[in-house]
Amino acid sequence: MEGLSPEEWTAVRLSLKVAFVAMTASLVPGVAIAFLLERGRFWGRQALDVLVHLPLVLPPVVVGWFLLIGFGRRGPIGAFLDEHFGIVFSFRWTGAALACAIMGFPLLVRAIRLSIAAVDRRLEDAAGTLGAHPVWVFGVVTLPLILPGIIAGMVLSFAKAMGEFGATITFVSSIPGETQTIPSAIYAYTQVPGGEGGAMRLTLVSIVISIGALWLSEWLARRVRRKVHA
Amino acid sequence: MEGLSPEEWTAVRLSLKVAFVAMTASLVPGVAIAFLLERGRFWGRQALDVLVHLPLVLPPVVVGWFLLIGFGRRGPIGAFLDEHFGIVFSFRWTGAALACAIMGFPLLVRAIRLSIAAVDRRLEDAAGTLGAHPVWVFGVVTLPLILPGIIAGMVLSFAKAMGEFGATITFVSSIPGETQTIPSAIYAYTQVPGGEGGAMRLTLVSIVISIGALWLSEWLARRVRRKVHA
Amino acid sequence: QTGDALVFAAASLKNALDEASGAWTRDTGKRAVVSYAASNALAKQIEAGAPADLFFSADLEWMDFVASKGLIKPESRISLLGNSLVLIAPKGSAMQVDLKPGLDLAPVLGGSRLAMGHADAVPAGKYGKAALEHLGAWAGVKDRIAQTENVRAALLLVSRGEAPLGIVYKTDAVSDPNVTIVATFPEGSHPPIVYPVALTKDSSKPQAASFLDYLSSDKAKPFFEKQGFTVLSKARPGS
Amino acid sequence: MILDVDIRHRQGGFALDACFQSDGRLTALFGPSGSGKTTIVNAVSGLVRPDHGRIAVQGRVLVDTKNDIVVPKHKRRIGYVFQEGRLFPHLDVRYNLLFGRWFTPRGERKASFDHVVDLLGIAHLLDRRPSTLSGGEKQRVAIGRALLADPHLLLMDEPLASLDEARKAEIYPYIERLRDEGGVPIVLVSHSVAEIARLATSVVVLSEGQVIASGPAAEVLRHTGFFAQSGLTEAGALIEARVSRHDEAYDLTVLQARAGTLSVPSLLHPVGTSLRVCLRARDIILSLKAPEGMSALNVLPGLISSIDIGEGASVDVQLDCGGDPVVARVTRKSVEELGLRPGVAVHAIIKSIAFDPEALGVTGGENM
Amino acid sequence: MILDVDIRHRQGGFALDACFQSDGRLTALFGPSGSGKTTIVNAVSGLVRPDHGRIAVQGRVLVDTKNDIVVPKHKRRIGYVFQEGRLFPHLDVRYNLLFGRWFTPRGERKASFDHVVDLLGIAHLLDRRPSTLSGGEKQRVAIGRALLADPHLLLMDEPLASLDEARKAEIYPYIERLRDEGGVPIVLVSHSVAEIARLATSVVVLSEGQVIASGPAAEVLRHTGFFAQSGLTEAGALIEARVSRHDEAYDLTVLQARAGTLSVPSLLHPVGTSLRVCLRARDIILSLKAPEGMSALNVLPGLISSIDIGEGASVDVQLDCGGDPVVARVTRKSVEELGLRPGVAVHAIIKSIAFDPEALGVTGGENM
Ligand SMILES: Nc1ncnc2c1ncn2[C@@H]1O[C@H](COP(=O)(O)OP(=O)(O)OP(=O)(O)O)[C@@H](O)[C@H]1O
Ligand SMILES: Nc1ncnc2c1ncn2[C@@H]1O[C@H](COP(=O)(O)OP(=O)(O)OP(=O)(O)O)[C@@H](O)[C@H]1O
Ligand SMILES: [Mg+2]
Ligand SMILES: [Mg+2]
Repeated sequence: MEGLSPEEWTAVRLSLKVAFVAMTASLVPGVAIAFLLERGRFWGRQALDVLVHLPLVLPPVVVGWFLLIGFGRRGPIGAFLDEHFGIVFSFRWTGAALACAIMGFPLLVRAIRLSIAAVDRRLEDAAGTLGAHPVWVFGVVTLPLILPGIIAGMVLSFAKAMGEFGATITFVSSIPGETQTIPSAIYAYTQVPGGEGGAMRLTLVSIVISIGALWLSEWLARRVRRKVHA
Repeated sequence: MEGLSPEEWTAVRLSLKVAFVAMTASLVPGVAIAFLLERGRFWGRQALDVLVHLPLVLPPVVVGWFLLIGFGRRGPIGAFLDEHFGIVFSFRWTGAALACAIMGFPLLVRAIRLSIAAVDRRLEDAAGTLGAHPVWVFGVVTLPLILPGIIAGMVLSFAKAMGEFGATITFVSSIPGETQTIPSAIYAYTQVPGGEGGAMRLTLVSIVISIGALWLSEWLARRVRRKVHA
Repeated sequence: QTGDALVFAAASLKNALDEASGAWTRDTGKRAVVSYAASNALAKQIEAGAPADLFFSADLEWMDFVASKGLIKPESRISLLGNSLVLIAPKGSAMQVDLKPGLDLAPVLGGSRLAMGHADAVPAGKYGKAALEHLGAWAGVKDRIAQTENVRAALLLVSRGEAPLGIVYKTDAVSDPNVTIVATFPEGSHPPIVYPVALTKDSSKPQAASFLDYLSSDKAKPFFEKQGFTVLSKARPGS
Repeated sequence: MILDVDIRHRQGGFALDACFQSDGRLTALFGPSGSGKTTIVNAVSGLVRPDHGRIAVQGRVLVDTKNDIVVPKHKRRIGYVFQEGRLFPHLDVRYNLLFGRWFTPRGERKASFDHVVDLLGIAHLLDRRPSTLSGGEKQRVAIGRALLADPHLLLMDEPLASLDEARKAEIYPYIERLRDEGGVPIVLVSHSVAEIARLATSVVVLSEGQVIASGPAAEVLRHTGFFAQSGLTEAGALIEARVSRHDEAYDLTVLQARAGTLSVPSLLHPVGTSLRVCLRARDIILSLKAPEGMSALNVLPGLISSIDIGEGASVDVQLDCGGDPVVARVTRKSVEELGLRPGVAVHAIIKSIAFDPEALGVTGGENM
Repeated sequence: MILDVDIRHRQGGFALDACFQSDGRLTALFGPSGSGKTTIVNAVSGLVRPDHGRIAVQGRVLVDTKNDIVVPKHKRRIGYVFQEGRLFPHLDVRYNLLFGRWFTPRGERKASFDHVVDLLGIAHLLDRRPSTLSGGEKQRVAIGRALLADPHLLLMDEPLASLDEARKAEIYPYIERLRDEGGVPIVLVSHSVAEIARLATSVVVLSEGQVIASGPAAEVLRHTGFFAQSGLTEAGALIEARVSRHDEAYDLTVLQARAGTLSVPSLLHPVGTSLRVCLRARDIILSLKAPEGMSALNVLPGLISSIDIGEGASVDVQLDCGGDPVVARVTRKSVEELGLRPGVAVHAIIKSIAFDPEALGVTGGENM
């Protein structure tokens, strides 16, 4: 098997960037929404829960289609963001990151929710009696205790972003150097007779990256676990 | 919006069947592998971990393609299973269930792993001193304690199966009444002029089903949690 | 269902085939079950032993692929439908483009993108690339195209106003009220757009052959033409 | 009033209906398992929101359900030593100890880290994680954590139950100092009457969610009947005494009370220090004549003021020894044989050795 | 030999090096916090695998690192009452209690559910989840769970620390019966010398991971020095006595020991029952003459056999009272003033009231 072409390298670099940004950007909202869903008792909680799960339930193409309608240049949210903040998603790598973040969001949120549910609330109470405001309690007690869940959620989000294709290509199409991630490149290979070699090459790259990411996450998780349980 | 056509009903029923079977069938291996990955210290653990995550990392089409190569009638595993056990996946709804199960597997395993990591091992020790063999300890202590994670994993697996498209259509095509699930039907609608109505209709059905599934899971989780924490 | 003909057809044929097979069932009482997916996926599935009786591809390439593996009955192969390629813009666009050699689309696009199917993967994309190359415009827009997973997505991009121009089939363009056809690519600018259909090698069901006959008959013609396809083959005597 | 509690609360089948005031600087909550001690302490700390009622600490209203006042727990400045530790597993011992300090206004950080660590004997544990500590070590860290938050009220739920006597003996004087000098009022849940007798200035006795007795320690403890159900014989009189001299030859310290002089094993307190002395009813022998040739060094003459005949073999004889109330618990048989009755002059005999460290506490002078 | 432990184990900076044998039916582990008690108990139960050494229970080798024998914990049939409860949160109290029973061979299910539930006073809790229990209630359920597994050895790690005296007084006799009748040897970790004095037949004293004393309870306890570091005055002599009659008029029971007769608050044991009586050194007054006109009912004449002068004010005077060893703890001053020295005849005076239930335990007759 030959090495990667410069175009493929571009796709690999872009995929890494997109996956990393998608993962990072969804972290804070992910934790916040996980917290709301797990602990909150508010009107519309159920609706929020469904909304978070939708990207999982709907075919990716449909998600991409909704994104296009909502976040496209002419979409209500897209137009608003463009006008007021100069944020443009359509045909940009940021759009790919948005699509990946949204597709990975249910996975991230679930992992964090599970960890939040496992937190011993008596410890949070104890922190409260020691004078910690609930925000601090969250920061210095809850957050460190749910780190394993956050790490797991990040792994899932990153992995999903590495493999996401349907929503991304529908939303921002496949522009080499801008939105053509590894999956889009693989897709192109699978669409031509005899393209298996190229597809396999990129698939292997994906696998290698995921090995690296998993290894990193396990290492982090071990460190965290040692901190908590040793 | 009109009601669903008989064909669409067939797709809905099939999707439910496929998602349910995929979820149910992956439960036991999911728990076993989650346990191995979380607790085991064996050679090849890392490789198993990567393997479990692959369906997430790779574009669904590639997974479908691997399935076609491996589990197709002419594929090594497919041929073997057909010959010795009479199990046929290719172009059957069982194949759709297999594809969905595999695509949802990393999600299921992660959720269960997180729960296993949160189990207080001192309780398992206590059960051991009371005479329970490790297998029993797993059954009567660990398993009930990880139920929330199992439920979360099942939700994810089911939801993923409801939305899975790329791997399924690549592996078993989209044969009405046999392998045409809701997402494949939606896809077909999006490929022709005037199909938006049909696509929206089925999308709504998907959303309704996921609301039902989420509601059910929350109800179960509440019961379990009440059992454990009340 | 075992007696029913199983048709593997490109997804873009859904509307026409649904109507045609419905009419056929009404006429004859026999049934055809159609699995719609991308042509390449269907071709690979046939390679992997899919129980399909009929393969209706959206381009020649994948039919040739299947044929080269000896998986179809060559004598049954017909190039049934044709389509043409058009340049579209969002409705109300005042854009004027003359599709003749020496074309330069870059200034027309401004800072924006030309939407079309994936130039190496999607049939419409491949035809579009060939046409633009033929007109000498490819080099100028190569870096400005937004390649989509299928031609419908390219249509959607233009229809939503994300892209000011797009290249799609005429069949798609006419059906969408939000786009206008700016120009039609000349016939000779790209390889002929052909939808071939053939019986698979393993097909033994008489219904399959009769459905193929029906599709190539005059009776089926209106269903295809209604969707904007041109029916290429001479009508055969009805079944 | 330091502590003013009047709450009603339901928890499953358990109903708490507790009303008591205490102006003691150390209020002991005493009662059998499941009587609602932890529930009260939780309500004071803000972990449980009582269904109805009012809680005020040093005049500050923390809860008043009528007026919809519920001060959030992090604003109460209450140090809580939990019955089950609750150390933060992700922080090492040092940061567990310092946790409350982060949230204490700089000017109010009075407790000295080094001193508390020393006192609790946990200096060698500072870099360890809670999961590697033994049961008693965990409990000590939990005490330190609450102390170092410089609370305005300290709640201790059986803090010393898992500690050995030597460690307790080291911690008691510190708690006394906190109580007397630091101005930090303390609520102590304890099963040990000896502990209560030594430390408490007020006692609240609970039973099945109800307060069955409350008041100054000296008074509540004198009525050994409250503790009868506990099978205890630790109750007795609390009297005040002053260190009058140290007898270094015999390692004894001589105390002066109104009742007379008491020799006890030597104390480190300087001459003049006020002490509270617990004269346990079970340790006192009554004699009609002044004894001779006996090893017991302390003989307090007094008059019988009353005799409480209870059930069983024992009888509490209340004496007035020069103004100090003294209770002796003797058998009914002795009462009859010796002809004890109110007005009879007797001698109360107490061994010096009976005054173990648990029976002697320092007092601020007006703690009883 | 019931228990034969010889292990070395490292845990972080803590090194355990414990070697002791015990053929006592109830072996008490005593030592300050962090001295390694829980670690030993964990090693016996199989939760900790010692680095080196050997553990045998009633002749059955559970661990022998030299021969690579490590019996898995579920095969040891050891009932363990943990220091921290460890109830199963997903099971209600009833199923927590019955947990061990599922894994006990049918023929060996001897403990009666109703009886244990009654004894521990947890009948009203059976349908509750552990998270709704109070601290003491949890501990009682944990005790019940271990008992109902019908273990071959019972390990109890400070099981009674969070229980009130009344409850303890109810549980003590049961533990005694287990020890004497059930044939279930017990290892009890306790900080309370009173508890040990009442229950233990053998005592192992630990300090910083080392065994500093071990042997029959009567012997170890007589040397109050081991407990000096614990600031304790509960130690004393254990003697055997027999119920000789009940004096119903005064609610007293008269016991006959070799040392003489003892009147104690009435007991329910029938005449003839063997008892172990703890004569706490701190409760005994020595008198040169037989006392008169005094409320103390018990006077045991004896000869001073030796005098252990320790540090501080107190001195342990060892007596021989008709063959029973008795220890009195008095001040050095009294020793000098009364001219006490070996060979002198004295009277040991003890109040009846001093014999609270903790000081009196039933014995199988050869438990000391
Ligand atoms: N994982 C560990 N790492 C380092 N030290 C440990 C670890 N586990 C226990 N220790 C130390 O071992 C010593 C003995 O612990 P152990 O639990 O046996 O004490 P203990 O006698 O039961 O004390 P306590 O009465 O307080 O429960 C303690 O000093 C403890 O800090
Ligand atoms: N969630 C609950 N549901 C039902 N009953 C409860 C709940 N929480 C506590 N209780 C009951 O309330 C009573 C009082 O509990 P509390 O913890 O205050 O007792 P306590 O006096 O601290 O006892 P201990 O000395 O055993 O710790 C107990 O009988 C307990 O069973
Ligand atoms: Mg409590
Ligand atoms: Mg311990």
